[in-house]
Amino acid sequence: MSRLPVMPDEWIDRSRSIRFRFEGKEYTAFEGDAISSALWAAGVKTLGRSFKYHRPRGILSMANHDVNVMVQDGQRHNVRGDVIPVRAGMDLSAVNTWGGVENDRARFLDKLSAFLPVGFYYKAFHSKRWFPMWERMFRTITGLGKLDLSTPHIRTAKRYDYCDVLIIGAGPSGLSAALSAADAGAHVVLVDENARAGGSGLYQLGADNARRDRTKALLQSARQHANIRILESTLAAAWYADQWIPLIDADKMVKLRAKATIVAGGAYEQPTVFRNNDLPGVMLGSAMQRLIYRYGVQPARRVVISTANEDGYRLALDLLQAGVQVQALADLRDSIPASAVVEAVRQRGVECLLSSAVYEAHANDRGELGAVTLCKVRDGVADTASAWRLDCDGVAMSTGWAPSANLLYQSGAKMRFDERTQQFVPAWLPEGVFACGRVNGVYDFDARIADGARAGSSAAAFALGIALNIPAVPADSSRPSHPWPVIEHPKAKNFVDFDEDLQVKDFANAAQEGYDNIELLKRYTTVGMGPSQGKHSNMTALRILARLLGKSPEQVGTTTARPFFHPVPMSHLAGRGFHPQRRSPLHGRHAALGAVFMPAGVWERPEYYAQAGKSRTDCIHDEVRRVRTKVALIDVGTLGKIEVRGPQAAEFLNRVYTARIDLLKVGGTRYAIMCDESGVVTDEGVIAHLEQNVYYFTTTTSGAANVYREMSRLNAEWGLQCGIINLTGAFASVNLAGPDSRKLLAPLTDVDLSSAAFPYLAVRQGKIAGIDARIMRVGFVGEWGYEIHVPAEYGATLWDALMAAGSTYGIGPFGVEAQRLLRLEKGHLIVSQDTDGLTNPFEVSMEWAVKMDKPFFVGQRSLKIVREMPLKRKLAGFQLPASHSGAVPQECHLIIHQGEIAGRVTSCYWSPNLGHHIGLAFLPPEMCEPGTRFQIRLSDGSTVSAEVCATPFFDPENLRQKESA
Amino acid sequence: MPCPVNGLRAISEFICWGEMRVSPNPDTCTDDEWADYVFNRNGSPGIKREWWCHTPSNTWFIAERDTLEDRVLRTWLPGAEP
Amino acid sequence: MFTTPTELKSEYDVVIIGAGGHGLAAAYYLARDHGITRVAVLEKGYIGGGNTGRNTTIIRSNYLTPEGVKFYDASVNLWQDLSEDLDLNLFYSTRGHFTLAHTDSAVRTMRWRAEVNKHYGVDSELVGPDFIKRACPSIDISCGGHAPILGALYHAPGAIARHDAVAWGYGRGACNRGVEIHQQTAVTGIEVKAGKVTGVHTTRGTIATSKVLCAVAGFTPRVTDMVGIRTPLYIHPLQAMVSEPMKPWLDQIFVSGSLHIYISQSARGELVMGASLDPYEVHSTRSTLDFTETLSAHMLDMFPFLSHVKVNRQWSGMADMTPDFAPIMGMTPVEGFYLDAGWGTWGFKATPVCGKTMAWTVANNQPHELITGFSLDRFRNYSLTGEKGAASVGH
Amino acid sequence: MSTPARVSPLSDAQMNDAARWVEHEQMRVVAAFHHEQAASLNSVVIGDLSFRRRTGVKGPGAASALNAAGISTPTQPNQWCTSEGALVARLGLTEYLIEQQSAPDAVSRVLSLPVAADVYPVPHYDAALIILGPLAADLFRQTCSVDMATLDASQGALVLTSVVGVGATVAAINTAAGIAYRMWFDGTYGSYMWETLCEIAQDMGGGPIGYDSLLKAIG
Repeated sequence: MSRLPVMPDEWIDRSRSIRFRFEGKEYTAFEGDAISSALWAAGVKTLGRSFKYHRPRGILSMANHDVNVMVQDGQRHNVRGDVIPVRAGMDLSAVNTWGGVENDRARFLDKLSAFLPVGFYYKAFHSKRWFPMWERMFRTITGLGKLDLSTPHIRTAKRYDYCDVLIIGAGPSGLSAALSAADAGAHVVLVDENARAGGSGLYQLGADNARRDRTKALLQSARQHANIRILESTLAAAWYADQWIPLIDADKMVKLRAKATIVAGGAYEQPTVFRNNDLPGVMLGSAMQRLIYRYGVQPARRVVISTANEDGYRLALDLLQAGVQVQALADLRDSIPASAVVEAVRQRGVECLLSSAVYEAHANDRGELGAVTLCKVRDGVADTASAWRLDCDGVAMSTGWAPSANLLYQSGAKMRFDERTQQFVPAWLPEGVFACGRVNGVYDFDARIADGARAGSSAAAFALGIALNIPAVPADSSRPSHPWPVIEHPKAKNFVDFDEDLQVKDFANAAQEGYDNIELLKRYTTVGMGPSQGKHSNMTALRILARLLGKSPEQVGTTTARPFFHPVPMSHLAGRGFHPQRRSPLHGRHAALGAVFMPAGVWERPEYYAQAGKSRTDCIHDEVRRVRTKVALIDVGTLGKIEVRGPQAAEFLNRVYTARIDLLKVGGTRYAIMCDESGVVTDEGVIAHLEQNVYYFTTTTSGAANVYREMSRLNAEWGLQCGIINLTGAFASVNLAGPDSRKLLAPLTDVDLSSAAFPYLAVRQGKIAGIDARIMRVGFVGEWGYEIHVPAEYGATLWDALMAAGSTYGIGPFGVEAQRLLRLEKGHLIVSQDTDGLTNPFEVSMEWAVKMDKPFFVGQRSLKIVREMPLKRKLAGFQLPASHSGAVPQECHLIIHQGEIAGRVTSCYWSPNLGHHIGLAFLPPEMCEPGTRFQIRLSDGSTVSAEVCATPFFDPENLRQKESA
Repeated sequence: MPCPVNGLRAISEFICWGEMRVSPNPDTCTDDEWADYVFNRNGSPGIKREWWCHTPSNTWFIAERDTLEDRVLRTWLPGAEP
Repeated sequence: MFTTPTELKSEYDVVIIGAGGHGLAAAYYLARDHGITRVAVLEKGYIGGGNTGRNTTIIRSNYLTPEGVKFYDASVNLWQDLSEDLDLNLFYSTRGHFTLAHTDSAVRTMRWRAEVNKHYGVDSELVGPDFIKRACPSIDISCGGHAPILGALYHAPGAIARHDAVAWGYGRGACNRGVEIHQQTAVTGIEVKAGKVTGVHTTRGTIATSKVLCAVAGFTPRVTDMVGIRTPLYIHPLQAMVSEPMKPWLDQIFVSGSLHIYISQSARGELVMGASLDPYEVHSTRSTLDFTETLSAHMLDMFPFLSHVKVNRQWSGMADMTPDFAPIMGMTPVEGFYLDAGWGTWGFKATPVCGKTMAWTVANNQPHELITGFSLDRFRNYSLTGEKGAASVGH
Repeated sequence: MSTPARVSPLSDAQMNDAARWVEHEQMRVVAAFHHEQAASLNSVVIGDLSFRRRTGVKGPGAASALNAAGISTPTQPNQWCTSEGALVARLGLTEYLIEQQSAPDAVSRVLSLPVAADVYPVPHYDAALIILGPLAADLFRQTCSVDMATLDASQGALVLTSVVGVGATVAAINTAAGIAYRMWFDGTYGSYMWETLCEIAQDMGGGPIGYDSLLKAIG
């Protein structure tokens, strides 16, 4: 092919030529060329291979529907050649070929096509024995592009944006809509997926400059309008509830929130269905016009036009002006209304045949278009007697359109089939959604501009909540689409869906098999399931099915259109990918002490503190030993911390916890559990009665957010006079534990630490190292200890003070693992490790913490029912003999009794203080007697014998937490 | 979703607790009535009153929502039904 | 091929509501195993148009409860011969299934599941990061540093299949045995006299019958309302999306509970991806942008090289959830009304065994032994079947 | 005993880039960052104001209690005003945040409010930022679904929303350097928030700003 003289609005910059490679050969292009236009200009016509039969394919639409021209561009695969601009140095290859486009070794599949009817794979290769082997073969030839596993994680700057009126499509009707909306005072965003705005107004000209000038005038005013932002090369990828529309450009997604949306996306030209309508050289008429006016490329030298509307004649004039020889113009219609355009074509001596169509295209020796057979055609049936052959290197298909209505469908619009335009048009549109131009069934050029003005002012009126007088739209009598652009052929290869290589007969077969409604047909034939999502195939498929069933397209109905309009890269959707993370105010201190962190929900907590040359276990056991023999410090700041104050604070807590909070004296604390309405244990914590009507309590780390939220909801319902304050982030808290903890703390605080003044389970407020602190004498780990809560901004200062003062006592930090072991020695359970989603308090021997005699608490009524039912299981302590060596039970290993599952281990550790393994397990109640022996099965199938024993395992009388006499 | 206090916000700022349900009197109802209240739901589509929470402000409110169309009809703070 | 029966008869032995995989499978086994062929399957839309055609086709039996494991294992066994059985290629493709654990509590749960699975002869094992890395070298074990993978439950029999074909195969098999499938036929009411089902009202007239099987997933509450049965079912949308086709690179199925994502690569080369349920009740199949954003972000944490991969299409289905994440199957307080519901997000993999056990239950008017743990009255007796017990959160 | 040191919830995150520290209100504040450049002010800069004393109250009686203490309160929910040298922000209907900016000491007045049945103190040991510069609203467009450009500083507009996934209070204020945004959020998200916002700001040609330059900018 050759480049044409400079076109007034061409997208290419002829002053800047660039070099790139395709299939190993080097080519030259101009800046602004699409990959396909550059190759076409260089005379390359076979640009890709088809999905199923690997037939050679060329340009179809030049409008982002050419899915048979997908190339691999380094790490980017399935790059669409018809729209992606060529860049200098690109090294491209066609996807889905075996050994290149030229001689694709998979092209033999085309010869087999007769044996590969639609759905063939459902009927073949399904013996249990052979399928796996066949599947491997099938998978290797499927799948288009190749993924490069070294592609980096790309983080894009995703953002939000806002406007009054969004207009999708910057063609004549969209531009006109933008102007009238903006003039009415609306802030308008006008997007177009093409590299330049203007749409068909700048390439479907029929050699008529008036159209171009009119469009450019509109574009000019839109560009200058203060209220209008024009975004080119930007795709409106979908429509979501509340008018959220993702706008996709080369490097990011913008989530636009519009008050009103106007869909002015125009229409896609549809292929005429005849034998070999897929040969390189056969393309849509609009594709030829795009080549001419956007890229200055001559689409072919000698063209045959297959048409059924005025656009085909307009095309003829555009081709003639571009120096293309129009061999013939075959019009499916039996008669055509007189028009200036038609007259002009006749006067240029173009042979115009009525009731005619291309019956078959013929390939030359390169497998590309070389000639066509034309026939008289009645209702899709060719009169082959009238056949005559004509050499040509281009066929233009210009027999009809389908509306670009995907986003309208997504918005919930109801569409009806309009007989005159032979397309679906909006019958009802949701609030704030508008349509204009071809998608609205308006084709006449002036009518489209008027329709845009109508939609523009309507949308502005809606978005701004003002009244405007809405301009009328002149009647439009054009008939752009032919009801049956399908030419039957005994030898088939008349393609309906180019993505999936579907021919007319495939639909007849499917319908015959009983897949005779549009959804089943779509799924069975996979029509419209390919990357172009049926933009050029759904309408024809629907016409075919309607005919097979003797129904109207209206009765058959369309399939649902889902996001996205065009495929969207995952990196655009993902954006930067935020991962909120919380850190205790002491995080820096832990890091400095060599903490090994473990994730705990959104938190990071020190699992243990690493010591040079020591194993994880040794480090943990050192920490344990320090707690039992000296003094140690753990950060418990991730626990939920909540305050409830007010006259009815006690009443409130009485209702949410199972314990009697109302009996808790000022200065006292109490361990309490919380249930849901079905009586399942959901959370636990320590409640401190700080002052009259002031309660401060902790929740589990993972429960904190939900507990606070649910408490707020409950009080929104109950309306008790109290306030709930979430202090989880506002306070830092540490647990100082060990025999020396009191000696360490005494000099730092003004609080009297004597047992008399500050007994076990009491809470006091005072200063530690000058910091206001809430101090509880509790000990999850079973040592003399203090849980200290201070304002978060003093956390680090407190930590430093305690560590400094503790140095003489050999203080050190301890982590979550050591704490888990220590609490297990005391037989304390951990909610959600030693309980699960169905555990009730009775199963974990918490009767003492559940006051059934209270008037009410959440879960009480259910527990009354559950209490009457036999217990299915109980949590019991167990130990392994000190002599035990070898593999050790782990959490969730099963207890096997008489060959059946009898329970499971929930916790198990080796206790350095007891010298043997201890654990907790769910067992049948009858097996919970201390001394009962049972079998635990390990992962390798071997069993370990364990013995039920009483808890606490260590210091059963809690002597260590009491004053030694 | 229109929060009665904070106005129209992206749905991602909210969590839905579920339909408002009135419990039978725990002291007088039968076990079956209570189990029905605890477990059973009104699962058919329709216009329902649900608890919603605007999480950044921890504002709980009631939303009347058509669960078929996923359309919010109105919202109000507990005890302040319009 | 299907036959489309022209007229709706005035009486059938059994009426099945819903021509999805479950309903059609039940019809097929009623005819094949129990010789009951005077059966009408009523479908308000088209065959397999509900969750059968919307799910992400993962098939596995690595559940937590004994009831679940035995049940789904029976299903997997049926699956393996189903293509030959139905004389239709279902693309049943054994891939191996990883359920990733990113927290120590998740590791505990995976061990629990593995041990229960092994006890019932199901091939599952708790594996470490090295094993995962060997199986799928491209995976980022650290998940971008946000949620390092600590281990996984590996279930070798995990498979995928072509979802539509399952409905078609069962439908065809049922038709060939005399069952009538009536599409575009909606049920408008069910007649109950003295606690017994006596008939069904449809948009095409009334049918007399004494047995009705309800297999309509997300529409179940609307049908149970017709017979006045209360259930714990609540309907949340479950969304999914599919990428453009690409050459095969992912053999296994990966599921991550913490990241709420799962992914497999179909025979066509598309990546089929899903996430967890939408967080509130909706009775339509709308799609949301949030879903594609969150899912993509998490997916890139696990497989960073998917950055340029394009998402082609997203869709949604209505999942009928239960409080304990186990289904509701079998008899109901209304005699002759049988329920096959509560399938939430895992109904597809159970299609064959549901058909078989529900057919048995309908034919014998007593629950099949495999489904006794799934009866509706467990919610009256506070004896839930804790599939959700596995889902208890990390500490 | 000397008054103990306060530590900003952002200090861990600021440590590496901090060039010089100063002390305000017993809290170390970064006076200047290493990679700070004047040009940033033409884009968007982020400053740490956590050192300012803050407290809060909520409850049906909160407003009248504050007024009784001589502190005026905003008339509308989600609005701020200044009173007694403090910024007084009304969060929702009945909750108030009080941040001291200059004498007299409103905060200690609030702290010593008499105990009442319907007034509940809400300690604010949280993180406080200022986001400043012509691209400030743009920064929020990448991190938050609320259009901050629509907040009218002269009306004392503020919003409770979610920024990079963290609950935050954002108020629009007028400064000598033009419109700016104050932001308060849970300090345990401090490192994450600071690192994330600074990274985005740097992509936009801005970044963190030390207290010295900040003072110069906003006076």
